Amino acid sequence: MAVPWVSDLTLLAAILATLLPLCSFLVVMLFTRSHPRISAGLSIGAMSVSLLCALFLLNEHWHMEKPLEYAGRWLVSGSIEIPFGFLLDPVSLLMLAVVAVIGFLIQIYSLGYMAGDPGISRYYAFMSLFLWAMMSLVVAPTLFQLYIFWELVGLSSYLLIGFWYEKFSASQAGKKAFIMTRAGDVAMFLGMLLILLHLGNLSILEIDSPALAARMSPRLLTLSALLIFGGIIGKSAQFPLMTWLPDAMQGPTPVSALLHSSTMVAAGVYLFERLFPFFFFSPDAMTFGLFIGTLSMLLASTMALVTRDIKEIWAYSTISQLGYMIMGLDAGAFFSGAFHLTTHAAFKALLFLCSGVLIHTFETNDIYELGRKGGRSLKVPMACCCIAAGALAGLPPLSGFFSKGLILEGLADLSNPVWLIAALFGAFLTAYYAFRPIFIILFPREASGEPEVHSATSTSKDHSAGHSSSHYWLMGWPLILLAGATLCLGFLKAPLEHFMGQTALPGVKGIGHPVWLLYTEIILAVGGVGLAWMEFGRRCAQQVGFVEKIPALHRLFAERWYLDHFYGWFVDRVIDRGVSALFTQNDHRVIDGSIDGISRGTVETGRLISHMHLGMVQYRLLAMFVVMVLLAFYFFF
Amino acid sequence: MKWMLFSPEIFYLLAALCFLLLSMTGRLHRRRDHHIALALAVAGVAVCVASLQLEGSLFSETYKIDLFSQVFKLLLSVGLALVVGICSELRGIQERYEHEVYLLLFPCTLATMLLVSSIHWLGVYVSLELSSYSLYILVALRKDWTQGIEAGLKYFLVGVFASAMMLFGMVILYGTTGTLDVKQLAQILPGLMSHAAVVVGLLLALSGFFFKLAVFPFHFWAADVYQGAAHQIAAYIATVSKVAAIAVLVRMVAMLGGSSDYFVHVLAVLSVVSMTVGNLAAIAQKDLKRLLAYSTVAHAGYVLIGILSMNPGGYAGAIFYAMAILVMKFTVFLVLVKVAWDGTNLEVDGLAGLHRRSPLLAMALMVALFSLAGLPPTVGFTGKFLIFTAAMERGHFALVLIAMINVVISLYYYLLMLRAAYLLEPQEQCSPLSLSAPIKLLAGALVVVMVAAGIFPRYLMDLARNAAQGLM
Amino acid sequence: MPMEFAGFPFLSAILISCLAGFFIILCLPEARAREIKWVGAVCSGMTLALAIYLFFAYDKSRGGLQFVERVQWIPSLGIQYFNAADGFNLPNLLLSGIVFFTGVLTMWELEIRVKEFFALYFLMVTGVFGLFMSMDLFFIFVWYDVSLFPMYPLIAIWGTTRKEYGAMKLTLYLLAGSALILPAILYLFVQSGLNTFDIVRLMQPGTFTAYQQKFAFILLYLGFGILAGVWPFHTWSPVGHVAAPHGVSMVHAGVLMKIGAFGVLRVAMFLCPQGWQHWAQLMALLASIGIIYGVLVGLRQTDLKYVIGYSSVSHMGIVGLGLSTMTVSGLNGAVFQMFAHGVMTALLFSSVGYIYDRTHTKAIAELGGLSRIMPVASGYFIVAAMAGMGVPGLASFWGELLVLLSAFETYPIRGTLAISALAVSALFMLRVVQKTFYGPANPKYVDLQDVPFSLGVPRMILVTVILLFGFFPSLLLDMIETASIPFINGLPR
Amino acid sequence: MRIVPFGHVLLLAGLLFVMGAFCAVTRRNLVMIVLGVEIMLNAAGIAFVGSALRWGQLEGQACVFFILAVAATEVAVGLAMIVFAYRKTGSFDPAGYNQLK
Repeated sequence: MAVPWVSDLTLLAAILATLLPLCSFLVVMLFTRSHPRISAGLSIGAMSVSLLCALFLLNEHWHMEKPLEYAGRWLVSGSIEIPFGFLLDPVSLLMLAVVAVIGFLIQIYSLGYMAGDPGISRYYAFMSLFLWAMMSLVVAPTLFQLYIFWELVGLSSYLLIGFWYEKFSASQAGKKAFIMTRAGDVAMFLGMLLILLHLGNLSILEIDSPALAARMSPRLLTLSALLIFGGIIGKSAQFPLMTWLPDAMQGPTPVSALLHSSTMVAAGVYLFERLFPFFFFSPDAMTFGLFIGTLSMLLASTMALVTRDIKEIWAYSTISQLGYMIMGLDAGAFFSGAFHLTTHAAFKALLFLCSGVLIHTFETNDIYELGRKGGRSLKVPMACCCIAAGALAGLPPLSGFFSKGLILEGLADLSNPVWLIAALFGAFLTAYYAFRPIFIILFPREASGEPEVHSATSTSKDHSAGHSSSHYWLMGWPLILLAGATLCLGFLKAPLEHFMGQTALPGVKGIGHPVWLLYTEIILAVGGVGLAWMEFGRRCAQQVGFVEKIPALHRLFAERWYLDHFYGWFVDRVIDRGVSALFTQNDHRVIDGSIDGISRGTVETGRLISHMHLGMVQYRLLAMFVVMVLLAFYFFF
Repeated sequence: MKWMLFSPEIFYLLAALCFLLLSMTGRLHRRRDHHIALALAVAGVAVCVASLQLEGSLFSETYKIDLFSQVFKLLLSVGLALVVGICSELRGIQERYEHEVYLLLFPCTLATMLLVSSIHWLGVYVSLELSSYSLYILVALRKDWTQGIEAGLKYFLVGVFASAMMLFGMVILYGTTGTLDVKQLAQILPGLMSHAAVVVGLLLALSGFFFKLAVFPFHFWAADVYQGAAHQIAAYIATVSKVAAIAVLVRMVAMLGGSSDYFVHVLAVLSVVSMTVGNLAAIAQKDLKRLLAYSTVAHAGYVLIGILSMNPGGYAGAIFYAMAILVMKFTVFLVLVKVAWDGTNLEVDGLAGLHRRSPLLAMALMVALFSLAGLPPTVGFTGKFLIFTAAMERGHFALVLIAMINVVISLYYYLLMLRAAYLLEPQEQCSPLSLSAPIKLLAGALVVVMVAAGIFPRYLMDLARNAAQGLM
Repeated sequence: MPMEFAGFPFLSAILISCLAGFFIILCLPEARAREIKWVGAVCSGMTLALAIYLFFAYDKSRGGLQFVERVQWIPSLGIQYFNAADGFNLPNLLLSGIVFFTGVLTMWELEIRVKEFFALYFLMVTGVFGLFMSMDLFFIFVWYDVSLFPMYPLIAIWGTTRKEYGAMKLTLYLLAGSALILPAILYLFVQSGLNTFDIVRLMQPGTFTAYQQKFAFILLYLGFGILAGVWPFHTWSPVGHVAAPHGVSMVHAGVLMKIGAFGVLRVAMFLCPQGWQHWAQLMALLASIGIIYGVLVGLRQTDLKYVIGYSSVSHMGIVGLGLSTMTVSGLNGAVFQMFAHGVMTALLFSSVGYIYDRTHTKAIAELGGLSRIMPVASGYFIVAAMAGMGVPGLASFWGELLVLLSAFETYPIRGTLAISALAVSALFMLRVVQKTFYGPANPKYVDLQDVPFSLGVPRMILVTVILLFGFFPSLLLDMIETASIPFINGLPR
Repeated sequence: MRIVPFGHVLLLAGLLFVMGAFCAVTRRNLVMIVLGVEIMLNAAGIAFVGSALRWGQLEGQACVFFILAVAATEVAVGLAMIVFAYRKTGSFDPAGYNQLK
C-alpha cells in the first residue's frame, strides 16, 4: 500500500480510528477467546483510542473548506483500479464522531449488561469487527470500499443478531436480516456497476460532481440512482425490506442499541447524504425516495401502536424515524436529514439502553409485565426513558423537536402538500406510540382486570442472570451521558449547520421559517402525548389503545401488514418448492436420468449383441457370406 | 550365403522335428519337455535377434526378408517364448496329448513366420493354412473335452469357410491380373482399381486375414475358442496369431491398397463395426476369457484404423500396436493362468481379493487393464495415439471420434475387472498365491515394459517407422 | 536429447518430489502406516515449498514464460517435455501445492489400506501438477488422464455413500470428456502442418483458419468443460464428491475442477481465439445458468457434501462466466476465483471430513448445534461458508467482484442474472450453517471433543490463505495480470 | 486354343462356389459342412485352371496342386475332429454344440 507516509497527523488519526477495532477483533478471536476480561478491556481500549481520534479529527477540521482525500493503490486489474484510503469531509467526520461516541458508550454499557455471559469475548470480538467496518464505511473515498464495508457491516449484524445461536429464533432472525440486506446490496451493486461503466472509476467526489450527470443519459442516471436507493432500502429497513429489523431484536440489547437503532441502519441514510448531489440530479428518484420514506414511516408507526414488546416498539420507531430522514433528504433539505440522523442516534440509543436496564433487571420484554413488576422503581432509567421519549415525540426543549422541525420545514417547501400532511400525521402517531409504553410502565394496573398476557410475537427471555449493584452504575453512567446529549444537541443546530454548510452543495434551497408550521408541530406532539395519557396514564383508563378496539386493524398491524407472510410464502413456495424443486427434479430426472439412461442403454445393447453370438455354427457361416456379398454390392453405390 | 537369410525358419523347423522325436518316446516327462521347450524358444529369440538386420529375397523373389519381416519374426518368437514360459503345468490339456502341445506350437510359429515374409499369394495361403490347422487341433486338446471339442469344431468350420473365401478371392485376382506375385500386382492393380471384380477379389482375398485377426464378419469364432481353449493356447491365439495377422494385413494393404476410396470405406465400415460389436458384447460377459475375446475383436477394429489410413504413420502405428497387443494381452493371460492354476474357466468375479492374494499380480493386472483401455502413461495409449494421428492426417475425424467413444465404453468393462480385483472380497477364504521367482520377475518386467514404452516410446516408434519405410 | 534448462529445473523438481513420494510409498511395507503418512507429508510439504518459492521468485516485471524446461521427447511427432511458469499457471500450482499438503494431513486418520491410498493419491496429484506446468498439447493430455484414472480406485475403495456407482460414473464421465479432447488436439496438430505440439508455436496468429478454430474450440470447451462442471455436464460432480473420501474430494473439487477451467484457458482459448470469440455467448449463457442452477438445487440438498458439490458447480459457473468475457479483468477474476474457490472448497471438505469422522453422518437433518460441541471445527466450516457467500475480506469476494464487473460490461442480462444469484447463495449457505451448527445441541453428539491442534493444522493453513488473499488480493492479481494483459492485447480483433 | 471364353469359366466357378457355400450353410450334418467347403475349394481350382489357360501360364495349374494338398489336410483334420465329437456326443448335428455361453 503505497500511502504517503504519515507526515500530517490527520491521516494517522484516521488510520488509527479505523484500524484499531480490526486489530482488537483479530487479537481477541485468535488469542484471548478464553479470557473474557482481557478481551473486553482490549476492545474498549481500542474503541476509546478511536473515539479520541474521531473527536480530534472533528475539531481539527471544524473549519475545513474542501474535503481531504487520501488514496493508496489496493487492487489493479486491467481497466479497473480499486484504491483504499480515506475521504474526510464534514459529512463523514460528523458520522464518524457519532459512531465513535455511541460505540464507546455501548461497549461500556455492555460490560454491565453482558457480565456472566459465557460468550463475552466472542461478543466483544464481533462488536470490534462491526465498529471497524462501520468506521471504514463512513470514511470510504470510493463506492467500492463503501460497498465492501457495507457487506462487512451486514456480516457483523448477522453474527451479532445470532449471538445466542442456541435459540433457533435468534439464528433465524440473523439469517433473515442477512438475506434481506443482501437483496438490497445486489441492487446497489448493479447501480454501482452502471456508474462504473460510464464514469470509469467510482470515487465519490467524482460521482457527486456534475461531470457524471453530463456523461450519463437522464434515464440511465435515474435507473442507477433507484438501484443504489434499493441498497438503502435494504440496509435501512425501508418499505419492502423492513421486517428484518423487528426480528433483529433477538440479539442482545446493546447490539440493538448500537447496530439496529443508531449506526448500522443509519448507514443507508449516510449513503444518501454521501451521494446527495448525485441523487439530486434525478428528480424522479427523489420523489420515489420520498414515497418510500413516507410509506415506511407510516407503516412502521402503525405497527408500533399495537406491539407489546418494548424493544420492538423502538425498532418500529427506528424504521419510522429513518423514513423521516429519507423524506427530509428527498425533499432537498440536506442538513435536516443529517441533523435528524445525529439526534435520532442519541435518543434512540438512550431508549434502547434504558429498556435494556429494565429487561436486564426484570427479565421480560413485555411492557405490561414490566409495569406490573415495578418498572417505575428504577429511577434513573425511567427518567432518561422519559427524556428520550420526549425527544422522539418532538417535545420543544429536546433535540428531536429541532431536527424534526427542520425536516417538516423542508417538506413544507415542496409543491405537493400531501407529503407534509403525512409527515404531520406521522409526528402525531410518533408522539402517541412513544409515550404509550412509558405510561403503561409508570402507571401499572393491579392484577385485577389485567388483559391476560399474550404477546403478538413470541419473544423469548433475554439470556442474563441477576446482577449486583456495581453493574447498575456501569450501565447507568452511559444513560446519563446520552440523556445530556439529547438535551443539549438541539441547541447545537446552528454551529452544526455552519460546519455542514461549508461544503454547502450548489443548488440546495435556503430553508424558510413558516411560523404556523412550528406551532402545529408542537400542538400535534402534545396532542399525541395527551391522547396516550388519556388512554394509558389516567387512573381509570383501561390501557387499551384506540387501535386495539378495532380487532381487524389490530390484527393487521400486529401481523406487520402481512409482509412477513408474503416473504415466507415467496421463499417457501416460489424459491424452495417451486424453482429449486423444479431444478432438482430436472437435475435428477432429465440430465442425470438421460446420462444413466445412455449407459444402461449401452449395457442392454451389449447383452443383446452377446446373445446374437450364441447361435448355431451355420448361422455364423451364413452371416459371414452375406456380409461379404453386401460389401461387394456396396461397390456399385 | 542365402540360407543365412532363412535361419529363423530353419531353427524352428528343427525344433519342431526335435519335439516330434520326443513325442515318440512315449513316457511323459512334463518338466523335461517344458525345460527343453523353454530353452529352444529362448534360443529361437536369439536367432531372430541375430537375423534382425538381414535383407534379401528367396525362392525366386516370392519370399522377402526385410526389416519389417524380421521385426515381426522377432515379435512372434518373443510371443512364443512368453507363452511357453507360462506352460509350466499345462493343467488345461489332457495328459495324453501334452506332448503334442509343443509339437504343434513350434510349427504354428514357423508358419506365422513364413506368412510374415512371403509376398506370393500362394505362399501366404499355404502358411496361413498351416498355422490355422495346428491351432484347430491345439484348441481341441482341452482337458474338459466338451468345451474343447465344441470350440475346436467351431474354430475349424469358420476357419475353413473363411479360407475357402480367401482362395476364391485369390482366384479372381489371378484371373483378372494374371499374376499372384504381390510385387507385380502392386504395379498392375492401381490401374484396375475401377473394375468391380478386381476390388471384390482383393477384399475376398483379405478375408482370410480378417478371420485370423477376428475382424467383424469373421469374429464369430473368437468368444467360443477363447473360452473353450486351454488358457495357454488362448494366450497364444490372442498374442502370436494376432501379431501375424496384423503383419500380413499391413504388408498386403501397403502394397496393394492403392488409391480406391471404396476400399478405404469398406475397411472403415469393418473397423467401426468390429470395434463397436467387440466393446458392446464385452460389457455383458461374465467369463473372463470370453470378455478378453471380445476385447481382442475391439482391438482388431483399432488396428484396422491404422491400416486403412494407408500412410507410413498409419503402418508404423499398426506395427507399434501389434507390439502393444502382444505385451498387454499376455500380461492379462499371465494373471489368468496364475489365478486359475487348475485350468478351469475363471469368472470375472473370480479375481476377487487379488490385491490381497498377490499384490504384484494385482498391480500387473491394473497396469495391463489401463494399457488395454488406452490411458496415457502406458504403451496402449501410445499405440492408439499413433494410429489416431495417422487417421487424422487422412482426415478421418469421425472415425477417430467413434474410436474414442469406444475407448470410453471399453473402459467400463476394464474397470469392472479392476473392481473385481481390488474391491470384491472372495466368498471363501482363498490362500495367497505363491509365485515362483521367474514368474514374479516376468510380471515385474512386463509392468516395466508397459509403462516404459508408454513414457519413452521413442526407440520403439523409430523401429516401427523404419520397418514401415521398407514396405513401400 | 538437446535439453534447455534455465537454471535449476524447479518445475520438474515438483514432479520429481511427487514421483519420489509415490515410489518410496510403494517400497514401504503395508504395515507401517505411520511412516507412509510421514513420507506423504514430507513430499507434499516439499512440493508446497517449491510452489511457494516459484510464486515469489517469478519476476513480475518481465512477465512471459519463465523457468522454461524443454526436452525433445519424440522428435518425429514434434512432442517435447516443455514446462514453463507464467501468470496463469503459477497461482494454480500454488493452489495444488496447498490443497495437496492439506489433503494429506486431512487423511491422517486413515487406517484401511493406507499404502495403496497414498500411492494413488500421489499419482493423481502428479497428473495435476504436470498439467498445470506443461506447455505441450501431448503432455497436457497425458497428465489430464494420469490425474483422472487413479480417481476410480480411490473413490471405489475408500469412498462413502454409493461409492461404486459414484466412482464408475465419475471416471467414465471425465474420460468421455477426454474422448472429445484428443480428437480436437489431433485435429489442431494435423491442421497446423507444423508437426509440433508446442503451444507457443501453435499459438502464433494465422496458424489456423477461423472455421478450424471454431470447430476445435467447441470440442475442447465441451471436453474440458465436463471436468470444469459446466452446467449441463455437471451432474457427475455432486455424485463424485459425496462418494469420494474427503481427502480425495478436497483435491477433486479443489483442484481437479480447476484443471478443466485451466484446460479451456490454456488450450482452447490460447490456440483458437476466434473460436473463443465466436462461442463466448454460449459460454456465458451456460455459465450464468450454472451459477443460478447450482445454488438453487443446492437449496434442497440434505447431505452436507451434496451441498458443497452444488456450491462448487455454482462457483465454477462464475469462473466460466469470467472466462467468457473477453476483458482483462474478467480473465483476472476467473483465475483468481479458481484459486479462491479451490482453497475454500478444500476447507469445506476437510471440515466436513472431520465432522463425518466423528459423527459418521453427513445428513444435515441429523446434525445440529455442533457449534456448541466443537466450536473450533464448526468455526472452520463457517469461515469457508462465509467465503462461499462472497463476504469481503475473504478470497473469493475479489474473484466474484471482478468477474461480475466484467460480466456486467459484456453481457448485461446474464451479468444481472449472475449477480442476483449472490442473494440466493447467501440464503443457501446460511440455511446449511444454521441447520448444522446453530440451534439446540443434538444429544447424540454431546460428548464429541473438539478438533485438537495437530488435526487442526491443515484447516488453519487454509483459513490463513483465504484471509491473506482476502485482505491482500493484489499479491495474486498482479501475478495474473502479467499474463492476462499480453494475452488479451494479442487477440486478433 | 481357347474352347470357352474365360468369363464362362469364372461364372461356372462362381456358381459352384455358391452351391458349396449353400450346402455348407444348410445341411444339418457336420460331414456335409466339410463336404460343402470341399466343393468351394474345387470351384476355386476350376477357376485357377481357367485363368491359367487365359493367361497361358502354368502357375495356375501349380496352384491347383497346392489346393488339393490343402483340401486333403482339411479333410483329415476335420473328419478326425468330427469322429472324435461323434464318439463323445453321438450326434453329427452342429446344433448340439452350444454349451459355451
